[in-house]
Amino acid sequence: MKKRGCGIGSMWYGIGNTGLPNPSGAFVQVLDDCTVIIHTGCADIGQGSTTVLAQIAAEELGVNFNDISVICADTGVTPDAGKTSASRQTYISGNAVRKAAQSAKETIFKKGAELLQVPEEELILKNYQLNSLKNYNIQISLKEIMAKCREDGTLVIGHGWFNPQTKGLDKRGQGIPYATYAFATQWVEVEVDTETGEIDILNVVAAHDVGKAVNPMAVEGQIEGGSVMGAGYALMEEIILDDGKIINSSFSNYLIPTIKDVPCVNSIIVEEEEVTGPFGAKGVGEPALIPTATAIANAISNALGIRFYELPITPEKILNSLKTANNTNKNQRDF
Amino acid sequence: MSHKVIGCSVEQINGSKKVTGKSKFTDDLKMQGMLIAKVLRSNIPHARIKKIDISIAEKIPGVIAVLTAKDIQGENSVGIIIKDEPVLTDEKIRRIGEPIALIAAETEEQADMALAAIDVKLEEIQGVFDPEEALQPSATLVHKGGNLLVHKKLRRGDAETAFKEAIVTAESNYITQMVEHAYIEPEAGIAYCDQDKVILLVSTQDPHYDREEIARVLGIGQHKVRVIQQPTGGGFGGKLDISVQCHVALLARATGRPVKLTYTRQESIIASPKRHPYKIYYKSAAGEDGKLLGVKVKIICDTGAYASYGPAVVTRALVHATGPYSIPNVHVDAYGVFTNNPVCGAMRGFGVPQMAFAHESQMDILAEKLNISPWEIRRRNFLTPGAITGTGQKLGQSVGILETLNKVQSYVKEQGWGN
Amino acid sequence: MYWEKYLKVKTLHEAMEILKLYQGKARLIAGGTDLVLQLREKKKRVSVLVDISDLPELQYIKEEHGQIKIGAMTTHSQLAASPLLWEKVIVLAQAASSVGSPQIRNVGTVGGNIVNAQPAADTVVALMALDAKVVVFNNDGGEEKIPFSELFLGVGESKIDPTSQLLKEISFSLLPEMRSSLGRLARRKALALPILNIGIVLSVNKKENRLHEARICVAPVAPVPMRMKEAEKTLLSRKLSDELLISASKAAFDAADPRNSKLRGNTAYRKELVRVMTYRTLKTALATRGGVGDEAGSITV
Amino acid sequence: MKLEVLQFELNARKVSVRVKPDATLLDVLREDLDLTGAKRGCGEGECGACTVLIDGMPVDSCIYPALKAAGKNIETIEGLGTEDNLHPVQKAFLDEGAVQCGFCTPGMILTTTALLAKNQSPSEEEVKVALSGNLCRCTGYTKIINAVKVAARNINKL
Repeated sequence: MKKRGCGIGSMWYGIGNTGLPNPSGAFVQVLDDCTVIIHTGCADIGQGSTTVLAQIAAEELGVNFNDISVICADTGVTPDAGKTSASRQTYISGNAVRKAAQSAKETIFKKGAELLQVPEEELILKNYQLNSLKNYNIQISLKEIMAKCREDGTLVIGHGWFNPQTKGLDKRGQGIPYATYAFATQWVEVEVDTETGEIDILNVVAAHDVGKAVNPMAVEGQIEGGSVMGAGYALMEEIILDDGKIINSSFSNYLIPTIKDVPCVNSIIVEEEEVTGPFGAKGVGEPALIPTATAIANAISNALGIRFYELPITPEKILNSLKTANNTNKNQRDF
Repeated sequence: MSHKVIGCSVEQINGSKKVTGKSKFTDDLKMQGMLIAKVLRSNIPHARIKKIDISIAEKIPGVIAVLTAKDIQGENSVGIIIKDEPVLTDEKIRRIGEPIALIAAETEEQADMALAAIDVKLEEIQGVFDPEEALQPSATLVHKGGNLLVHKKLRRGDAETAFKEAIVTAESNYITQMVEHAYIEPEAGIAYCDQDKVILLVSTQDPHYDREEIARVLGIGQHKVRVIQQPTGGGFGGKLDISVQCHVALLARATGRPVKLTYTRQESIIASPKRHPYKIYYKSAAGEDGKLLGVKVKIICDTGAYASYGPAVVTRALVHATGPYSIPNVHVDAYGVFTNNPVCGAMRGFGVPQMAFAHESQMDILAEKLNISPWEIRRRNFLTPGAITGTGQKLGQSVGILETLNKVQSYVKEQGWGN
Repeated sequence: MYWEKYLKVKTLHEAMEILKLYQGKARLIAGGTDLVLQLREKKKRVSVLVDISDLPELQYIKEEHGQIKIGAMTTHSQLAASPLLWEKVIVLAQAASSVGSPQIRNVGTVGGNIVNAQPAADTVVALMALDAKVVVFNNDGGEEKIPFSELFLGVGESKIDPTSQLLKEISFSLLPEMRSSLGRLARRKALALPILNIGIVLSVNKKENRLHEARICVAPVAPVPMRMKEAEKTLLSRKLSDELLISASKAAFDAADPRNSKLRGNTAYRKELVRVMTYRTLKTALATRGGVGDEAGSITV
Repeated sequence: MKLEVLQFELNARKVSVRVKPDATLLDVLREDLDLTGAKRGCGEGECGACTVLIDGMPVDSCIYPALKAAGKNIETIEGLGTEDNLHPVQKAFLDEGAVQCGFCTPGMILTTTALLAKNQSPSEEEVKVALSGNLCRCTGYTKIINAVKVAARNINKL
């Protein structure tokens, strides 16, 4: 017989290291032709941080995304940006890049103010143009400013770094471990075959509060990939040990989900902007995985009326639990 | 505020290189005169090394270098938080996969032959494989300082009283398994020397950390080490620890030639850190209104043979034990324990997925006892802007947990899914 | 060095001559999807590989006088795409579609799968239930026919010696009113070895609502794929009914003796699966059509 | 050890290369021909990162003896499109965000082109069956399925 059930999992996740400093640095150079180079130590491992950091710099400088080039993760030329871990790169390195861009902008504004004879605070930089907020006719192109800078020997180079505001935990675990938190709720529907113990995931809905999605497609990619890794965690993945020896040390017996094992994931992006984040952003890499396994476990319990306390929930465990539950029911009837 | 490019789904920078196969991952690179490296690893979990004889291996044609611990000029240790893991061991083996010797040879076949020719004499020691057993006073010691890596506490309010006042309680034990990251690109690195500098091309999640460790192990300044991350085929936390970095750097310095080390899939699974398996003892107390009054939690994390990210994983588990809920009384103990199992380190979520399994199961159990829906019990307890967390932190305004639940519920309803 | 020479031959004759010449040091290779790994892991040793996979005379699926004949070098993809098999021998088409991945199916052959003799090989389980025979050429020029029931000796061990013999053809008879199906369970939905494989072939007598013939093959519950003789006998003993299927499944359960495995599950669980899957596969088989002389009309169970 | 001459057609060009008799096709592509688009993810035909097309069919080149490929027609990712002129499948993977780390991507894309050559508008189930031999750990497959559908539509428009 096949039984269906639904389950929810909610989670919170602190962005960055726990109550420890974890700074990130960046350099931003604006070149004579108004293109931009970012130097960041941030290692992109596929999640798309390079793209996101370029977006942040482009937005801050008001230049086209395609005019940005990113040099990353080379200790010979890039500043330390800490680890690509703890879902911290958008929030922490994003802030560092934004600050570096702001610092480059200061030089531009200073030069612009000098050339236009207006105070810096009166200027805005938009579409490669510096304008006075008070009188829109007072303007100068970024290109001209760059040329003037070149003439008098000024380089437009900014640096920035960011370290989230935290407070280490005391002996009772009290403190401010993280500057900000990501949140999520996922819902999963499963179908369980009560005779073979097989579990089918039918639907997944995953809503994540990421602060601000700098790149929604990349955020969805994280949510989808994380959910599937979470599904593997719930149902099939397990390093099996025999006195410290891994007995499934190949891809033929350590099984991760294939395309046939999971449904398409429905992701929902929630944006509760974080004031300390770059343009309101927090993070999503790890949160994407955290609630999935528990939502699946809750869905299985909902389907069968039996709770599972051990991961992964394999077909064998399902059948054993059903058998135990049946025996218990029989005993109850006997009395 | 309207943005020009923030909030836009621009295509991935370098994406066109990836779809055309032009992206050069580390193993795709070749250099003039490059040697192939292999690592001799232990295949028993706990032993004392009596003798390592490399004399035959060294003589195999094509073998350019065979290195053991005594060839390390700097410090023979690495570790993200605690420097407790030898780069090459010559004293004690604490896990299967422990590196003992390095080979650099002209070809892979020659390197394999040299591996087989190294003679290691061992004295086996009884291993300990269960973290709770490892905490017993009679347990074999994995490290001199004892098997307890770390014990962290979280105390807020008075959990005992909360349980006395509770209308419903739930008490359960949860077990989670050890998990592999399974990035599709196995670990790989190339090192070469450029005058007095060592340069690394490597698949990594943090080149700056790699630089620090390589410099310490080689006994040179950090300014003499340059680490360049190559396109990296996934990491998920598994490429935070040192894998090939120090090994290829040592061999490049010893041979003066470029050296490449790429793990096989088996080696990757055997040698790389894993997700910590947990045992969680979880008690929750709620009032008639369905509001959580307190939780009492004990967490035991098996960190395996070395600390790696263990202390951080334990602390994260501690802080996140409550889940995204306002709970006035919190009492959590989290232990990280050494065993002779594979090393556990960082993996996507840092100990929080394990805790979520426990706290979210608890919420459903309480909901059932209180006869309210799983949606409702969460709604009644969620953290809100300005709420105080278990660590006493006052949250800011960006707390979207309720919104995520509401959005999910309406989506499910719109689709007509579920029961 | 995993092997020293790799020879692709143009004719069957050439292949046999090479085997003769090397006297046990050469062996045949088909798709090589298993063999290459076994040689690399040094589970098998050989100096010369003789590749026969591209010989057109070993690639065919045809029906002749109520018999299906399959060339040994037919790939799993070719079997899985055969309209003839889907029409008449569903169990084999299903089995071929279940092997490994598309990449493996495009290269791996039915003959290779047989010689390699892995206990849960999908097509082998189906062919056992089809009571197939193989035609084998010996390097002395002789030819022999071996029934599947005698073919397997142990895990990875078949009667066919690829250093001196060439598996040419697999054949089996179509039964009147043939019904067949493959039951398969694995730890994930693709790219996974089965925890349990059941091949079922039935011949029904609609008029009397009973079975003329019943064959059930189950793997891996023993070192070689196992025919469930008691269960088959049970099925023939009475008119078809749900109770009969249940009794037969129980008989298969009793006969199965899988070992405890940390990867495939413990004995009790795997035995239980034999019961459930035998019953289910019987049901799905009865709902199919196939074989020869199949007429409209349903079987009531 | 004696090297053997291997001849085949590679990305529409005749190629002749001297190979070790026990080399795999993946070894030859990566080591001898410097085509590194096919990746070694597991070395045992389990992950599909080494997928190339042989006579139009996806094959795991890591367990395919090189000399077996004699006389055959091999296509690798390098033969598909260039960065300036992407093949519709490559473009769809990029546009739809179906690429994260990119390590499985060449294999995924080749398997997809083989599918679309046979089946111009595959159902979701057919896409899943076709790609079931290519593991991806980053994307969760959702965007890959979208990309295949988009590529199919775009190819049909050509």
